[in-house]
Amino acid sequence: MRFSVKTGAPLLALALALSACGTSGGDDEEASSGGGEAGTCEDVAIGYFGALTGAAANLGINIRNGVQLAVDQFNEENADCQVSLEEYDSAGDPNQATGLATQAIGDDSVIGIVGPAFSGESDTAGPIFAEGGLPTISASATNPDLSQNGWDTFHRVLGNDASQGPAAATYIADVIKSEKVFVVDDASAYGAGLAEIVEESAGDAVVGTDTIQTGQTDFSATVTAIRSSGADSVFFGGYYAEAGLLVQQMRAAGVEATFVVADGVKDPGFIEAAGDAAEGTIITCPCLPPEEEQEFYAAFEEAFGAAPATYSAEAFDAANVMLEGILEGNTDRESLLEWINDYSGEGITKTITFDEDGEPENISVWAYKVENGEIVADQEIETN
Amino acid sequence: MSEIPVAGQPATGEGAALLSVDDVSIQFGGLKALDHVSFDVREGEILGLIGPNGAGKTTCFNVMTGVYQPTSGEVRFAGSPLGRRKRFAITRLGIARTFQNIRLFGNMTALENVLVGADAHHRTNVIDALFRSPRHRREEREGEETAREVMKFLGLERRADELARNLSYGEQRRLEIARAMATKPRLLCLDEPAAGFNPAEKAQLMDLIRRIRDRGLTVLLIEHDMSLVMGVSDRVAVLEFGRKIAEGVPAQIRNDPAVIAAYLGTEVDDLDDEEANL
Amino acid sequence: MSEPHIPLREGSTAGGVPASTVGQTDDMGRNRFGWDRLALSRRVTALPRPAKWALIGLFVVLLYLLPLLEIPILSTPDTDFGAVLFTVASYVLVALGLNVVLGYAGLLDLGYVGFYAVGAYTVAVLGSLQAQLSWWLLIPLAVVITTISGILLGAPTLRVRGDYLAIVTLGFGEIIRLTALNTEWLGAAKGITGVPRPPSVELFELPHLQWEGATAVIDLDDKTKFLVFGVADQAPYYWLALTVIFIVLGADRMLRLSRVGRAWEATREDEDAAELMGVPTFKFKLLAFACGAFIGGLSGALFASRQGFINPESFQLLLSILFVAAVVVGGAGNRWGVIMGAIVVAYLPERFRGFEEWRLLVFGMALLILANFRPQGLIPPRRTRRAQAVDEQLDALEEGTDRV
Amino acid sequence: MSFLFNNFVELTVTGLVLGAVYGLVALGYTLVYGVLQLINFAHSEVWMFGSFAAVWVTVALGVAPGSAMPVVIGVLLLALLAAMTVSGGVALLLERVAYRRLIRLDAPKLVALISAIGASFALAEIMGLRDRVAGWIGLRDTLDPYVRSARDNTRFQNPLETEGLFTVGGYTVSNVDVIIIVSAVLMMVALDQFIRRTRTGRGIRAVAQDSEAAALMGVNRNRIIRATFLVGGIMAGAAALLYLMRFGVTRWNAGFLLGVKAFTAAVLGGIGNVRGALLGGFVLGLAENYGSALIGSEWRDVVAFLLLVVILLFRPTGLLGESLGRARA
Repeated sequence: MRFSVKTGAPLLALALALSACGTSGGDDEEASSGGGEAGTCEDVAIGYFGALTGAAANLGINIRNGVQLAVDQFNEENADCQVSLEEYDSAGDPNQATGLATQAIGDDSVIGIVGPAFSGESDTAGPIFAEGGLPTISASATNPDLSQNGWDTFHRVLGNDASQGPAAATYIADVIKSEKVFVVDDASAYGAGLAEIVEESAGDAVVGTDTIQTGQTDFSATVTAIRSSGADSVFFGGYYAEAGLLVQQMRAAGVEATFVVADGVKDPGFIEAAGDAAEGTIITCPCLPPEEEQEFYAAFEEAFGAAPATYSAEAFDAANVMLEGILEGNTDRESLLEWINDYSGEGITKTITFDEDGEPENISVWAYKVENGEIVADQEIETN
Repeated sequence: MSEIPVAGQPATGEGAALLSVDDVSIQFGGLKALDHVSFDVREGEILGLIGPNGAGKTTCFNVMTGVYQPTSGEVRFAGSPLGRRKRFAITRLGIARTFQNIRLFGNMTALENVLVGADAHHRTNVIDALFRSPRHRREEREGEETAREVMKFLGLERRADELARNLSYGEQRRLEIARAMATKPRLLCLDEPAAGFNPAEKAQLMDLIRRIRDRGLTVLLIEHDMSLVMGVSDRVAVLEFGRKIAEGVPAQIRNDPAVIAAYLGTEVDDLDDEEANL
Repeated sequence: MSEPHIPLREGSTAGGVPASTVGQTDDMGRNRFGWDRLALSRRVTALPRPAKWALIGLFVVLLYLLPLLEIPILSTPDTDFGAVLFTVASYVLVALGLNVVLGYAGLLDLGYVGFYAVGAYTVAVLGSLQAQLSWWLLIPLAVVITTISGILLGAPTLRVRGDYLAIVTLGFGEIIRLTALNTEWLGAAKGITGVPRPPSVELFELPHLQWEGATAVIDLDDKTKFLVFGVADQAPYYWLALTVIFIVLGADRMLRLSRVGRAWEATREDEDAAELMGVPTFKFKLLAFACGAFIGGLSGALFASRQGFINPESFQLLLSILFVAAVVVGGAGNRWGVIMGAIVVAYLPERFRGFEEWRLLVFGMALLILANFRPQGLIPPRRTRRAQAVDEQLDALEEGTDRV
Repeated sequence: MSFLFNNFVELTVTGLVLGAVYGLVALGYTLVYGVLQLINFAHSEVWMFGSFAAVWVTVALGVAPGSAMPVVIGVLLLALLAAMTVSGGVALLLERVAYRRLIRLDAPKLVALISAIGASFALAEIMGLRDRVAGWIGLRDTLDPYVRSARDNTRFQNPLETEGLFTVGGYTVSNVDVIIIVSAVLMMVALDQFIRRTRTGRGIRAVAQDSEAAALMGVNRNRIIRATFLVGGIMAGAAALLYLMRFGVTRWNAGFLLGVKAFTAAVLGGIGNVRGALLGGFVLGLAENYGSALIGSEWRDVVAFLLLVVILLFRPTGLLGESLGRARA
């Protein structure tokens, strides 16, 4: 943003500055440089839909940053096709999502949405996007039911709980060779759904279950239950904040069981919260450990001053699917939707193609391990 | 107030007992606040209840109005025991009271305060109010008539739309009486109505109490101020340390050695006035 | 008088009045009476009846047209205006209900969201998850069940006195949410989808306005179907909620000016004295709770049928606190005040989405500032204003200076 | 049921540890309520700021676990001092910004509650936006270790390593368990003595009994109110460090739930009652643990709140009754 503005135009400058703050895109520059030549790319935006404020803000910001990075890289490479990013901050609240989704379908320049981030807001926003024909790709909503609502605009780039849950159970049984599994969940739609599937898949090996609440910090009763069950592995369905606290309290109480968690915990915040207690934790994730990751990692770190966190890479992939489509000239919703439905390409997390429900077709679930304070790839989990 | 018959002149003698306190004791922890107290309030009389501070006068009031349950003994009103009746039910039976420290509904207007009293016998419920039923309209009309009449009687008619807490001290005292009278009681209990009054106001109050009695109400009066009690009461009962130590017409009480001993020569009146003026 | 903007003007001048009248009068009573029916209010009252009704009618029509007019300053630039209007309307409804409990009867209920939740869950559970009842049946059912739950919760809770009530109601609000969260039969964390929407009757289409600077153009591409309760168009839901608000306002007025309203107020002012004046205070407190629950449940039921989906996340403790804030910020005890408060709490954060992350910080500070510099509420009850005027007069006399 | 009995000692000790933290935070609620009859809703943020102060001290000193004992003790004492100072300071700020004007105006209690709620939102958000604030004043990079991941959990690197001390009923009681429970009791006793014996303490009691009479007797009410906030804040600061020693992380919005629980504990014990606060904390902590053990952790808050309702129905002024606060007629 330039501040060497001639006198006489301060008001205009202020207005520009304000709107630039609002959308954080290259929209204005393009407009002021008298676009027009860009032709097909004029006035095209993709949206990020999810929490940026409120209790779930950190997960949302991870995703937004992934999208932001993709858009910035795209705009840098394609000077004649500038795409702007619209943010729809739902605070993860299904109620706010309704108005924002309605707003999004009313804005003709927005032709694709990365999101909604969570399953709950997807439930209210999904039908609205379907009605407006606005294609969406979620980088994080894993509730299996979402793809079964008949919303033809719905897609996601990560495996749902139904694919990840059995993989986690397989790993626990075949690799850890655990005979006694204790299953804990955080009563969230994501965590409880996942835990239920793991519980079913693990069958008789389950020696106990408990449910905690998100936001809770004292898990002493749960830790006591784990210990007295004699479990040699603990599966936790939930997000990294509670996972960090739980594993730390387990270790402090002398519980040595292997801690197994899913993609909601694949975040530096987990290690930050758990410290040394995180060592040896197994994290399953329906995402490949790709070679490109290094490049993505570096670019992300440079742009946002922090390592990519949960779902950042998925968001980057989701945005790139749309951006490629825009570059190919699909600058309205209908053609972009078609583009996404037919898409096939290499993302940094997986090879991306969608089945007719909008689910990713190639789901490979990998196990990661925390070693020396880093989350590193362990092995691919065979699922059948 | 046409429903309340204007009774004949004072029954200094043998009226029927309207309220009987029968061998009532009440105990708080180790403290006996009332110890086997018995007395009657007779229909149509003004009974003064006096005693030094902490003698149990207000406790006695609280037992009569259902605030406390007696540990033993019972209170009968118009022949039937109060038992474990709720406070509002006792008010509906016909006992109303004022408070030693004024307890008006400060943020309601004077008229509304009195209307709350008049509502004691009303039956309007949510449905009536929502649909403005005939019952609602009848009770509103009747309540307002009662309230305005009582306020006029107490000289408050011009203050009807003031907030209670904006009235002067004397007006607030009278408004408390108006509110109590609007419940159409047979027995009106006044808890130190003269507290904080100067002699001229006290004289007016004495006159007022007599006029209330003349409307057919029985009055039970708790007072510190001996001259006022002696001047207005038909009979007087004296409490000390939770026990009744004397009962009789003012002249008897004035010469009762136990009463004199209780007050032990202190010039109660003067002392009271000073306290009140603080 | 049923125009919200009238008392607003009246309230907004309240600060300056006492000072200007202190010197003029020795009859405070009459003066206060005069002050009470101020300027615009008096002028409107003085208008001939037909003119008054026409004015009120015009205002009501304007309220209904809001989502179509999309007036630039009012409209929310970053989210759908119709949806915001619905949210505001449901907050207004909730605030009116809580005002009965908190403003009239003086009971601090920090768990009011519980009733909202019961209303919403009744519609969702019986309309989608466990049964598929008709919407026409669901709404009365939701209201009845919420009212009953209000009585069931109130019966033990209201025996607890004063401030203890706050924490106990807060507890019950949380118990309701946690029960929904942990009970499979109620949808647990996943929530409930496919909540029935109100039945639609398509009568005609209404175009929206589009604004180019200060000029409005009728936008024929953007039309609302009257009266279709669809997925994307939020205006019909707003109209439904607004209509319910008008009905509730009428009922509120009827109750307020009756034995019931007086009994509530007397209980709020001095519970013991009220009881001794023949008010069965427990019964009336319970009644206030039931009335509050009724309105809260109705609001929750509308919310669920607009949303189509509910989950326990929508009924956080924080929401109860926002509801209380709406009532107090607006002026507890004054129905126009609490409406203003609800608008502040629900509308401002949506209108000023541009603040992004700073939004909640600004909101917190706004609450702090409002509470400190407008402690009587945006539109305090008329009686509070009057009493305050007297207090200020007295202060001014004592200090020998006029305080504004 | 057998699970509860088999692990009774463990559930009891961990419940008491949690209860000690609740109790110390509850003291702040109880003191302010006793003196002003106001629910100091923002007290949870006083605690939260203290917890960050303690974290920042350890970050600044960068002491690794397993250092020599004198170093460990020194660091912990410094962290304690920082937490108490910051919490006390925030409490005073709160009194100044959210309460003083309203107290002077004798505004309705509800308004003070809203004022406190607003202050609570603002304080929590400031902490959640601390990276932005740092950027704003141009110190984002300098302050990075203190402000990064502002919306996320922040870990407290406890210089004291957890060690088992002795084993009872199958549970090894750790040094941290003992430190927390003993310090909480000591702090409570010290506060109790302070209120009984010192001039300020007598002033607090006098104002709590009858504010106007106290003023007539020459007690400076405003000074006493400030002292009350300060003392409550200091206790919250101590609670913050103890909390971190046990749970290891804090967060911008961690205060809210803890505050609700602590307030529940204060009411449970009898609000306005200093001893009641700690007792209420212990009872609540135990109830949560036993309840979780009996019917599952998802119901722990339900158990806690039901216990509160039941106790208030049978003892309307809490377990020990109101003592600081006046008995209202």
